[in-house]
Amino acid sequence: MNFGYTDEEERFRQELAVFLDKHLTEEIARQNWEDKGVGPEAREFSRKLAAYGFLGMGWPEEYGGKGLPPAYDFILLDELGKRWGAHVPLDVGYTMVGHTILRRGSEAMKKEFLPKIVGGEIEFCLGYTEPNAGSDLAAMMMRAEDKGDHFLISGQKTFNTECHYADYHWLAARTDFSPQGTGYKGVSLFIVDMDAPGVTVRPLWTMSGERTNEVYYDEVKVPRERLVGEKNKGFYYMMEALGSERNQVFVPSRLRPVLNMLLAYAQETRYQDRPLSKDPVVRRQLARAAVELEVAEVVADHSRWLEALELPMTHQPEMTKVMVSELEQRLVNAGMRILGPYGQLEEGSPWAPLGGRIEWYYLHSFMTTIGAGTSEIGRNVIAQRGLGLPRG
Amino acid sequence: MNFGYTDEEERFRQELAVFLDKHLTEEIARQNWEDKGVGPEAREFSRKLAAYGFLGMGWPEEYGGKGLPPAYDFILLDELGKRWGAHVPLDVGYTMVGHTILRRGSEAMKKEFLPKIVGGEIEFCLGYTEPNAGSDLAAMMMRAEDKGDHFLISGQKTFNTECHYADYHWLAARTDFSPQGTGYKGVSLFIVDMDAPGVTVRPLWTMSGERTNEVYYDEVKVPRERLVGEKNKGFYYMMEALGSERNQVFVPSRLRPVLNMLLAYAQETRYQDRPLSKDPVVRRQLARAAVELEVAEVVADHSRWLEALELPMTHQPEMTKVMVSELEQRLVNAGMRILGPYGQLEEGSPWAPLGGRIEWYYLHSFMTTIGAGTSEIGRNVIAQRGLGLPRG
Amino acid sequence: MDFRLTPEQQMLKDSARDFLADHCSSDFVRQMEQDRRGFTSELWAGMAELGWMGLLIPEEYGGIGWGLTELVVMAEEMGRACLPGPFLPTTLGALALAQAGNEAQKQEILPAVVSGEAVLTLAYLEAGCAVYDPLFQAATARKQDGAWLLEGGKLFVPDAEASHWILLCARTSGSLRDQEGISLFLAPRAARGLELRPLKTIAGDKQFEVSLKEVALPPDALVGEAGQGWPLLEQLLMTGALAKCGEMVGGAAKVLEITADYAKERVQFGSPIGRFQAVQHHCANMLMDLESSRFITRKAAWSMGQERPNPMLVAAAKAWVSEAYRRVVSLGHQIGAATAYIVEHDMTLFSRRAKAAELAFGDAAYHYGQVAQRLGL
Amino acid sequence: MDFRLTPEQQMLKDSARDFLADHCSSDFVRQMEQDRRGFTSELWAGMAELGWMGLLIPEEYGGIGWGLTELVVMAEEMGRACLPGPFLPTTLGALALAQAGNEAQKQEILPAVVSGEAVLTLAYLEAGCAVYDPLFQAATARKQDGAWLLEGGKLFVPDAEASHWILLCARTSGSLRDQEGISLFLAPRAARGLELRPLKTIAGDKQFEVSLKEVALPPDALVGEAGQGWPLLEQLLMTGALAKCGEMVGGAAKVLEITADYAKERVQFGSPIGRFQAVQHHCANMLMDLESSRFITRKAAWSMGQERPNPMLVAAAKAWVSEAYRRVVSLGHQIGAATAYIVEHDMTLFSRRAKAAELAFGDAAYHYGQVAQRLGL
Repeated sequence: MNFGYTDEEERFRQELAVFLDKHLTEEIARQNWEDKGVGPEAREFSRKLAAYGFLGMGWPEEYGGKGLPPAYDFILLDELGKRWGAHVPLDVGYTMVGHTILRRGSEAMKKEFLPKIVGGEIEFCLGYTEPNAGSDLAAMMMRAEDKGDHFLISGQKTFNTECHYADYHWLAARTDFSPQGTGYKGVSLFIVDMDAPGVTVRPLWTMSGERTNEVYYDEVKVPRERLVGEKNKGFYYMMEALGSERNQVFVPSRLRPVLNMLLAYAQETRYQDRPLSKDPVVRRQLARAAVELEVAEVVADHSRWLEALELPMTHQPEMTKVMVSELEQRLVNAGMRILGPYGQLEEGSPWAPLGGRIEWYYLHSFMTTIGAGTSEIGRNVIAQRGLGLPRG
Repeated sequence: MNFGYTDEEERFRQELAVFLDKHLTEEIARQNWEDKGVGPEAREFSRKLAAYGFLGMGWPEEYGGKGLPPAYDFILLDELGKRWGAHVPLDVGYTMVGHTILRRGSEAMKKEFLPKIVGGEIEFCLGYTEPNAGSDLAAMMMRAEDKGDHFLISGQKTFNTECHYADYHWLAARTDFSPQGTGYKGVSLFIVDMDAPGVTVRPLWTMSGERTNEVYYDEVKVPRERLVGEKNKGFYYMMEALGSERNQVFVPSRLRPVLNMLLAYAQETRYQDRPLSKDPVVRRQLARAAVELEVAEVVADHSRWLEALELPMTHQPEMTKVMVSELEQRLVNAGMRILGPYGQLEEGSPWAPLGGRIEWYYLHSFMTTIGAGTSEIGRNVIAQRGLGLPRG
Repeated sequence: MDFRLTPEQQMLKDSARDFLADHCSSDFVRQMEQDRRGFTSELWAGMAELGWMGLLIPEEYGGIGWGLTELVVMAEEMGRACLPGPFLPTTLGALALAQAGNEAQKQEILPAVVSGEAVLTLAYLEAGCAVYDPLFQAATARKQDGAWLLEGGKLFVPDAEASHWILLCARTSGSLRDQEGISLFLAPRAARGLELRPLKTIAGDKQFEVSLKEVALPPDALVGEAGQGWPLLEQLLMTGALAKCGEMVGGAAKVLEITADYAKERVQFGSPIGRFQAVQHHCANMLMDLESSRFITRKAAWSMGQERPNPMLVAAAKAWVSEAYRRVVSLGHQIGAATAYIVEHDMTLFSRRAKAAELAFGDAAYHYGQVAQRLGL
Repeated sequence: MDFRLTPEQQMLKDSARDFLADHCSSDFVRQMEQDRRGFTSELWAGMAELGWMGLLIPEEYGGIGWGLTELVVMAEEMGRACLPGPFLPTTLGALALAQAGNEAQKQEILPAVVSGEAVLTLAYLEAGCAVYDPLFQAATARKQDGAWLLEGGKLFVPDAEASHWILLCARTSGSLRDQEGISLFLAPRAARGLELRPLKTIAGDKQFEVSLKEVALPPDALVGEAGQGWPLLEQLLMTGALAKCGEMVGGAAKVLEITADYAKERVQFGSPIGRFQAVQHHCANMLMDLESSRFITRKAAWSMGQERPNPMLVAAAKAWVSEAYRRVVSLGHQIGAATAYIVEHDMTLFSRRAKAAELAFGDAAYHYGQVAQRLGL
């Protein structure tokens, strides 16, 4: 049993820390953190991350990586998270899509995309959710007709979050319209240029100010080479990638700066001649949050470790997802309680405490137990895969 | 809008309070409170309650009651509850069965049973649950064969709680064995003498020391006159009675003495030179419990008021049930937290605080969200009846 | 015991619902968040026409002279519609004058409130205090040359800019957090030395910081007796807390309607999601929170009108409803999922206001503290 | 990072499970609750034969000299089987001697512990203290005529009657709750003036009140230096807390097994109840609590063996696992319903022990306090 890092890993972490403290500005962090849209600064930062050798540690050398264990990529995510960097700047490609290309893409596809992903140069956006296919993704209706050398795609996606700045759409669409092709069968995955004729992106703004999108396809021609893997196997690829995606996206360390901010606030803010940190109720709230964060970290570590060793993952990434997302809500609620009436003040307001970040996080936190799958579906998965309870 | 009591009701309450302070000893209260079994003292107390005119206020005069509104019976339950009296001593007859006899029984049955119920002389026990019919009561298998002037009944009941001291079993059994008689159809209700030949009662002891029972029927002959209402309508009668039963059994005032005990403990117990009641965490816990109790009381009052005015009750009694039972768990958990290491000491142990009652209540509280229907089924009912959500 | 509204209360409620359906759509509410003043003169005039601002004002000054029960019933409708604007601050200001103002103040201002001409607000919290604590009164008022000179600042003052008069709390004696020595003053918004700075808030409501630099007020600006303002302030804050509870109940009712409708309509996995047990249980929890909130709020309001009022019920209601409403909006978002998280969706109006209402007139922490105190702890 | 047990640890765990399956059935556990001593010599001898009591004892005194990681792995098995008897008190007593005892104490007692001849316990809590607080040491020890005279009382002392030796905490200087001045003494259970009174507890375990009336101990009864016992006591309590966490993890694992099996078998409404979403969600919550408890416990134990140990993890583990296990047994009862609430059902063994374990070595409240302190609050 060993819950620590190797000396090499620790060295990597320290070098990375020095780099990030210098180059990861608040502006860049916030472009990711608030999903406001990655701008030129973050793209620049992304290329620098790669140039300094901090990207691609866990990727095969032939596609621009270093062929090391995945632990390094997790360290990268942790260190970014501790500094308000929600993830690597171009994260859909790096933490999600890229792995499926590596597993399932043709050699040509790998050669075309992986080096740019590993080099922090291109970004993807996920094209899964549709108006009538949310929790029930297998109900998707987007049509991709096989025309031989290309597919002709029409339909609508929604809540596709990075599409206004991504270079490519990682699109799931139905390619089998026969009675056998219903549900999770008959779905294929495509890589679509975001500027392909017929693709329209319309903004949707969330309560906490993030932008997400509706994406419309009107007879979009997608070359056959952009079909990922085999036709009609797309849903399997999506599911196969899910565990790893959870591991990479639900990173407990992202909550460290929130906790630290609140700890400092409680120590520095006085009421009735003593710091709030001496109020037993405040102490209890912060201690509980700290404990939950420790717990979430070791739970996430376990799931990542399974992934790194290519051991079977069943319910573990889902457990990480549910726990981290719900912890975020509890932590932010504790924060709002500690801030009292000041909690309602937004960034930019006189008297807004902690730069209004807790207020923003509060609004944001309604989404954490919904996005990328609800806690309800998550618990079904945990019970069914983790304990063998019968499917409903 | 009026949340108070009339002058007459208040006068009744005060007279009752004087009576109870004098006659409701701890011994009697505990026979009910802990379901240890009603003994001669409680039966004596029951008769006295009737003799002094505190029983039967809400019952028709022709059957020994006073023909007043049901509010008086609720006041009786509240005042008993405040004094650790879980309910009237012979409560299954008085608060549950009696009302169905009044609604559905034959005139002969009413004349035979109601005056004795109202007079606090006889007790019933419920015979619903079977080993394979718990939450799913309609799955019951107990067979009652119609032999013309009598029914011949065989089968097994379980968790029938008052059967070791009740005079009569209020038995639900299947009387239609045809394909049409499955589920909730084809069930009838009977009144069975507990000493009828062929009835065997075996004890089951619970974790908190209450006794409940398995009851076996081996070709028990039950006269046709003891069939309640119409044959095969029993399940409807059971359901029809459910709201009122919830109103009478889930009485928030029973938690008042628990809260008061904890308030006194926190005020009298010192740590680091100040009473526990000055610890902000303890204050919060107790204040929250007090608030929840106020809330539960007004929720229960609403449901009782609907019953009293014979307005339609849909989800309200279920809401009372779920809220009161879960409040009990939270209150007792708060109590255990306040008692710290002393909470584990049982009645009779050196150093057991508050007579060990919190420890007992803690063990007991595991049952409150199960007994008489689980919180899970309860929430289904609330969502379906209260909001019209579709049945699962 | 009778849980029903009286016919008069029911009529009041029905007419409020009708009026707000016509004049306070959710688009209007969204628009008003962007508006500097936060409400329109048309809306305000319409409310005045229906007599709303006179609800608690005695008949002799043109009001209806009703009580807290009616206030919370009305507030439910306002919360349901997310009504913007200074109804509650004005009502509290008017209540202060009606209770403790001198005859001239009453004569001048109360009829103007009823007619919709005068907008009032109440300024009592301060920036120096890290938690909600109305006893924390550091702003001072001292007599000089026959006038009152006020110095200090106030925070979280609703609708200050739209107000014609501000009821200012200031200390005329005693130390910080003493009940003794708190006084209320009626100041024209345009008084010299009184400056406003707008705050940006989660609910998009119009709250302000008010700074007081040698604000000179005439002797008769004092409302009630000098130094004896605490009982009045306490009563105003209980009234405010009850009204907020009412608003939250109305909001919760609407959120549950939106949510239950969605659960019945939204199909996933071949079935309305309202058939899934997890969704049913969420909805059941919402219904329990809603109805319990409504009952405890109404009971607390009713109690305050009785011979022997029970102020603990007010604290209990504010503590309970503040937390219950937060749970309701959380579950509403959970069931409404991504769709309900988009700014155009009405859920986002309610969930942001739920936080504001939770904090107004004391959050749950404050009111649990009040309950503990009243329990003798 | 490696979450796997080493082959040695796995072997230890497997053999413990086998042994306990054979020698510690739930019927036996129920029987031992009624037994005055609470365990049998046969069981104890069997455990000694497997070397359990020597787990933390250095090899030079006959032990295995393993660490906390192995202790928590073993404790999981013990918790799973609800193993009664003085394993943990004996282990902690032996650890105290191994760490701070003089050579004679070690030589005399440690090998006897390993062989199963000596049973030890630790007495440190006191009746005068309303909450769990190991700093509260009012019992005194003073030197008189070359001997130590102990006076006072101890509470919640496990297995005192079955013990041959009791490690007594007493104050040799300083004031109540000072770290300075706490000393540990090794007293024979039969010492004159040392009296026991059994407590009745929720778990049916064997806890005692120990009263000390002029208990005279020889000078070399002191364990470690006079007045410097706190760091040792703190270490023992962290070890105890970790072992309890391990027990709770094992108990939770068994409770979840029982519950999931039941959910798969029990049919209501024509379907195994494990198909209902509410039951699935309860089970998912149990699994999350179980696995998170296991990981944080093992990590905390591992950390304490590292060059730079992180004691906050121990407090975090005890706080988390204490509450998580309570949630697990509550859900176990909720799903097991009436059937699981009958004394013959094994659930009742676990739910009663969950409370005892939650309270042992500090409840969640205490450990949250520890965490807050270590966070610098």
